[in-house]
Amino acid sequence: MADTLFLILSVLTVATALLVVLNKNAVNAAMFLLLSLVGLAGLFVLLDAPLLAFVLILVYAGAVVALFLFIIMLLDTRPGSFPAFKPLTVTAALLGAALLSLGIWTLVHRAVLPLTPKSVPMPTMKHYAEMLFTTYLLPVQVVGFMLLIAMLGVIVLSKKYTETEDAK
Amino acid sequence: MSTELLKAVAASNDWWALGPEMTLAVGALLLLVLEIFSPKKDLRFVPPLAVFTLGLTLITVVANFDKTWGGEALFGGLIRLSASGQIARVFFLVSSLLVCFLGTICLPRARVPRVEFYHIVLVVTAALMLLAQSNHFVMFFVALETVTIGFYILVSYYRERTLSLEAGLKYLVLGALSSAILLFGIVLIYGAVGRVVVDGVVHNGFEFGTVFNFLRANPDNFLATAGALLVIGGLAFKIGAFPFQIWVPDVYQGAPTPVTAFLAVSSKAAGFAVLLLLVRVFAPLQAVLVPVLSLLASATILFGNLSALTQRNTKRLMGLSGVSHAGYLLIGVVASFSQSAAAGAVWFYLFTYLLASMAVFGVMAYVAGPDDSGEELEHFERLAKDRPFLGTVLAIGIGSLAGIPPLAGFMGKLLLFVAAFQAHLYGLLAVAVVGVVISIFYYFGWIRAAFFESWSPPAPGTAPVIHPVAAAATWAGIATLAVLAIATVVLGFFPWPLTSWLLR
Amino acid sequence: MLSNAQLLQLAIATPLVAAVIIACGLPKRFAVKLAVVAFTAPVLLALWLWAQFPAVDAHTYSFLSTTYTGLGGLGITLKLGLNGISLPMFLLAAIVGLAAGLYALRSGAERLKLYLVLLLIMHGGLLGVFASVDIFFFYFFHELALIPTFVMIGIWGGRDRSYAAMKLTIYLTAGAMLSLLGLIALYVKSGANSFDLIELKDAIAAHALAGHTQTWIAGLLLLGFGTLVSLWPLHTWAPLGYGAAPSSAAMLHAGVLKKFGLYGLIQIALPLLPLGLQHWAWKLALLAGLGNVLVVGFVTMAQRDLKHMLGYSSVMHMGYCFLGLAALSTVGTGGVVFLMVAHGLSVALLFLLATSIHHRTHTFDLTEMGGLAQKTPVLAAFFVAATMAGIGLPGFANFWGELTIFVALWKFSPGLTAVAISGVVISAIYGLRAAARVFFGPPSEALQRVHAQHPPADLDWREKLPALLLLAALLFFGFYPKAISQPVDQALAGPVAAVKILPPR
Amino acid sequence: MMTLLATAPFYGLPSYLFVSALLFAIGFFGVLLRKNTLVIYMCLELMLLASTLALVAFSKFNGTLDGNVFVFFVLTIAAAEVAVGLAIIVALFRQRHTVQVEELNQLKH
Repeated sequence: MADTLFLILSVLTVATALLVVLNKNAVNAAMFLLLSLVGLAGLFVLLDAPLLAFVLILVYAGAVVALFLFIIMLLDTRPGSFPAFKPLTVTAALLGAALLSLGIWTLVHRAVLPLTPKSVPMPTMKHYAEMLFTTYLLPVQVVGFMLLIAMLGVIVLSKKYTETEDAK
Repeated sequence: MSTELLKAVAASNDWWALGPEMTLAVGALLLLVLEIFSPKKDLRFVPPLAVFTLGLTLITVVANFDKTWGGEALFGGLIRLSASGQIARVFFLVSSLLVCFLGTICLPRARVPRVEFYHIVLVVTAALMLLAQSNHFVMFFVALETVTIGFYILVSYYRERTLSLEAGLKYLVLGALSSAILLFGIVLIYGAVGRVVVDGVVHNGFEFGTVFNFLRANPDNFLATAGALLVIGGLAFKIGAFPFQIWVPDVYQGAPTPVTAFLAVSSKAAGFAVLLLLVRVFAPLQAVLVPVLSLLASATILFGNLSALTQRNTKRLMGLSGVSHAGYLLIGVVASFSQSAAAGAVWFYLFTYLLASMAVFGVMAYVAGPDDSGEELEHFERLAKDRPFLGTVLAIGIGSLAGIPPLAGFMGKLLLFVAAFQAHLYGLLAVAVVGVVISIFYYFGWIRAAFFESWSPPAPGTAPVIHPVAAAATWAGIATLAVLAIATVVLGFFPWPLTSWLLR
Repeated sequence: MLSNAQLLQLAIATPLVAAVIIACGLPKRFAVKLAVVAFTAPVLLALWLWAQFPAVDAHTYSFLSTTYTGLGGLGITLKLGLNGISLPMFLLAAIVGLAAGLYALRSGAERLKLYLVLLLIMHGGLLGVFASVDIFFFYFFHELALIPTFVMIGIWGGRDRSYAAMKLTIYLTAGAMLSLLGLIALYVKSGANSFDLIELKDAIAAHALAGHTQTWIAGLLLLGFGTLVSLWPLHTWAPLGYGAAPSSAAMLHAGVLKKFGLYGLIQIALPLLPLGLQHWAWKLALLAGLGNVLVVGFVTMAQRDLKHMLGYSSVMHMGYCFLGLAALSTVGTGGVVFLMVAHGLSVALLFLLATSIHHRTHTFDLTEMGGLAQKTPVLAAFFVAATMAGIGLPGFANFWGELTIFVALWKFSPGLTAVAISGVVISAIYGLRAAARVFFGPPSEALQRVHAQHPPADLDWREKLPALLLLAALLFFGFYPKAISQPVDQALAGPVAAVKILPPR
Repeated sequence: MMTLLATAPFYGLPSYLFVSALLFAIGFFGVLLRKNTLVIYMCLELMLLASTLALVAFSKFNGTLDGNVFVFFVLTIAAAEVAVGLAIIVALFRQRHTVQVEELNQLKH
C-alpha cells in the first residue's frame, strides 16, 4: 500500500516538475508546479508529517502559486515564447545532466544511510509549537524581522515615491 | 513537555548576550514608528538616528569586547559568543556606519524613500552579526537569508532606474540559486550526521559541534562531504568566488553606490566570517576541502584580475578587483586549516579592505552624478587637479587595495602571505603574486586617469572634460574620508592597534 | 648630545619629516630652504658616522638601535645599524641624494613643492634601506623609495611617460613581490621567528638550511632582486624608464635604488644561503656575462638617444656586479660593493649632465648634436671625465671595482673574465663616441637653429655644485680606495670565508 | 497512527533521497535553460522544495524533529523571497515591458 502510494506520488511530483521546466506557457508551468506540490505534500504525509503537508498546501498552493498566476496574468506576457535551445546549451545541459545523474547515483548508493526509520511517535502540532517557541525562538524572531523587511521592500519597489519626504 | 524543560530552555536564552543585535532591531523599529508620528514628513532625523544607533551599539560592543560569556553556546546551541564573533560585530558595525554615511551623500540626490533604506541596513547589520556568531545551521541559514533578502531589496532600491532593477533581478536569481544549493548541502549534512547522543542529551545534525564530532569520527562519510562541498559552493556566491562570480560586475554596476559598498565589504566579509567558522567545523574533511578551496582561490584570483583589466567602469572595476581580493582571502582560509593564526590575518585583511574600499566608494559617491551614472574612468580625469583632497583619498584607497607599502593593504597581504608560507601553500602564493602584478595594471590605470592625464593640456579644438562632481563635500564627509585615509596610512606604518586585537 | 645610533635615526628621519612638513603646506620659499637643509644633513651625518666607524656593537654592526613597531608578534622591529657593507652604500645614498636634490632645485619643475616632497621621501627611503638590519624594513624602505619614482615619471616624465611608468611599475612590483616572497620564505624556514638579520644569522648558524631549501629560496631572491637590478633578460624596463624619468629621479634610481637588489644579495643571501647561491652561480654568471655584458653592450652601441644609451650602459655595468657576486669570494664581493658605489656616483653624474645637455640642445638624439665643446667647455670637461669614470680608467673609483671583480673572476672562470674585459672595450667605444658626437665635430643644422634662438650658456653654479660633488667623490674613492675597502673587508671576513670557493670548471 | 514505512525496505530513505535529488536537478536545469524570469523563479522554488523533501525524510529516519521544524523556516523564507522577487519583476516590467532574460541586458559586459 505504502509502496504503491510512494510510487504514484513520486512519479507525479517528478513528472510535473519536468513539465514546469519544459512547458511553453508560463500559466501552464504554474499549474504544473501546483500539481507537483500536491505530490510533494502526499510524500510528506507518507513521512509522518501531515502538518507540514498541510502548511505546504496552504502556503505554496494557496499563496505562492496564486501569486505567480496573478503576476503572470497581470503582466500578460506573450505566450509561446519558448526558447529555441542553442546546440551549445543543449550539449552543456546533457553533459551536466549526465554528471548529475552519476552524482545522484553515487549519492544514493555510496551513502551509509539508515534503512529503517526510528520508531518515534508521530509529531503533533504541540511538538512543533514547543520547539519553535523554546529552542528555536531566536530564529523565529529573526524570521519575523525578515518578513518585515521583505514587506517594506515590496512597498518600496511598488509605491510611487512622493516628494513630500524631501521637506527641508 | 514539562514546564521545567521550558524554564531550562528559557534560562539558556541569554538575551543580554545579544544586546547589540537587539539594540539595532529596536533602533530599526523606532525609525518606522517615528516616521509615522513625525510632523509634515520632516525626515531629517532619520540618518542621524540610524548613525546614532549604530554608534551606540559599536561603543557597547567595544566596551564589552572581552565579555564573551565564557564562550559557551547560548540559546540551546544556536549562538556561540567568541572573540572572532566580537571582531565580526565590530567589523559589520563600522561598515554599516560608513554605508549610512554614503547613503547621506547619494540618497538625497535620487528620488527614493529614505526611512526604509536605513531600516533595512540596520536589520541586515544585526543579521550579519548573528550570522557570524551562529553555531547551528538553522540559525545560520535564517540569518543568511535575512541578509540576502535585505540585499535583494537594497540592490534594486532605485526603482526608477532600469539598471538598478536589472541588477536586483540578477542578484535575486543567482542569490536564490546559491541559497538553494547551500540549503541542499545543509540538508545532506543533517541527514548524514543524524542523531547523536552525548551525555544523555540528544543532539541533532544542525549543531556545529555535533557535526564536527561526527566528521572527526567519520572523515570519509560521502554524504557529509558532498554536503560540505555544496555549502562551500553556496558561500562562494556570497564572496564572489569563481565560478559564482558572474553576478559581481553587473550587480555592482547597477546597484546604488552605498549598496555596492555594502555588498563589496559586508557581504564579502560575512562570507569569510562564515567560512572561517566552517573551517573549524569541517576541519576533518581537509583532505577534500583544501584542494577544492585552493583551486577556487587560484581561479578566483586569476579570473578577477584578468577580467578587471579591460574595465572602464569603476564600479565594475571595484567588483572584479573585489573578486581577486576574495581569492587572496581564500588563501588565508585554506591556510587556516593548519595555521589558526591565519584567521587573524584574514580579519586584518578584511579591515584594511574595509577602510580602503569605503574611501574609494566615498570618492566615487562624490564624483558620480545624481543618478550614479558618472562612474567611467573618464569622469575621474583631472580629479587630482580640481579636487586635490578627493584625489589624495582616492590614491590612498587604491594604493592600499593594490597592496603598495606603506599602506595598510600591504600589511594585510604580508600577514596573509606569511600565514600561507607557514601552511606550505607555495603554489597559491605564486598565483597570488601573478595576480598582484596584474592588478597593478588596472589600479594604475585609475590613478593615471585621476592624476597623470591632468597635466597634459586638452587636445586643441576639444573642450576640456568636466567630471560631474555633483555634491560639494560637507565637513562631515571630508572628516570621514580623511579619517579613512589617515587610518589606512597609519595602519600601514603602525598596525599594532589592530594586530594586537586580531592576532592574539 | 645625541648618541651615534640616534644620529643614524636622525639622518633617515630628516628628509621624511621635511617631506611631511612641506606637504602640509609650507610656503614655497621656506620649502626650498628646508629641502636644502634636509638634503644636506644626511651627508654630514653620514660623514660623521663614517669617521666614527667602526664602533662595533654586535655582529659587525655599529650604531645599533631598536624601535618597536607593534609587529613584535611577527618578529618585526625597526632595527637600524650599519656594518662595513652598508656604510659605503649609506654614504653613497646621502651623496647622490644631495646632488639630486640640489639639481632638482635648479630644474624649475612645475609644481616644485610636490616634486621636492617626492624626492625627499625617496631620499629618506633610500637611507632607510641601507641602514635597516631588519629585512622587513629593508624591503619596506625600498618600496617607500620606489613609489615616488613611479609618480615622478608619471607626472614629470618625458616621452612615453605613461607607458614607461606603467612598465616600470609592473616589472619592479613583480620583482619586489618575488623578493618579498623570498624574504618571507627565509623568515619561515629559518625558524628564527624574526625578520632581524642578526637573529636570522644566529638561527641559521645553529641550524643550517637544507641544500634544496637554500636553492629555491636563493632562486626566488635572484629572480626578484635580479629584476630590480635589471638582470638580462628582465632588464627592458630600465632604459625605457630612465629615458622617461625626470633627471633627479633617474639619478636617485639608477644611482642608488637599483643597487637594492645587489645589496640584498650580498647582505642577506650570501651569509644565509651560501649553498643556494653556489647552485645558481654558474647560471647567474652566464646570464650576466653573455646577456648583460655582451648582448646589452652591443645594444648600447646601437643607441642614438643619449638617455637610452645611459640606461643601457647602466644595465651593462650591473652585469659586472653579478659576475663579481657569482665568483663567490671575498675579493669578488668586495669588488661588487666598490663598483656599486662607484657606478652609483658616475651614473648619477651622467644623468645629470645629460639633462644639462638637453637644456642646451633641446634633444637627446646623438646624431643631431655636435660642437658643444666650444660653447660649453666646462660641461664638456665634466662629461668626458664622467665617461672615463664609467669606462673604468684608473684614477676613478670604478677602476678599483672593476679590477677587483676581474681578479676574482679569473679564479672562477678565465673565459668569462675575457668576456668581461671585452665589455670594457665596448663601453669605451660607446662612451667615447657619445662624447665625441655631443661635443666635437660640426653642429647639426637642427642644433644650429636651436642655438640661434637659445644661445647655450655654460654650466651655472647650481649645476656645477652637484656635478662637482659627485666628481669629487669619484676621484676621492679613486685615489683613496681604502676608504671603502677597509670596512668592506672587515664585514666580509666572516660570511664569505665560510663559502667554499668553487674550483674553476 | 503507526509509521507507514516500517516494513518497506525498498522505498526507504534512498528512494526519497533519489526523488529529492531529481527534483533538485530538474529545478537547477530549469534555472539554467529557461529564459522567462517567472519560470526561472518557479524552478528556484522547485529546488527549495526538493531540499524540504530531503529534510522531512531525514528527520523521519533520524528520529529528530529538528528537520521538520527547519522546513517551517525554509517555507517562510521561500515565501518572502517570492514576494520580493515578484515585486522586482513587476517593477522591471513596468520599465522595460519584458520578462525575458536576454532582453534585460542594459548592464555592460
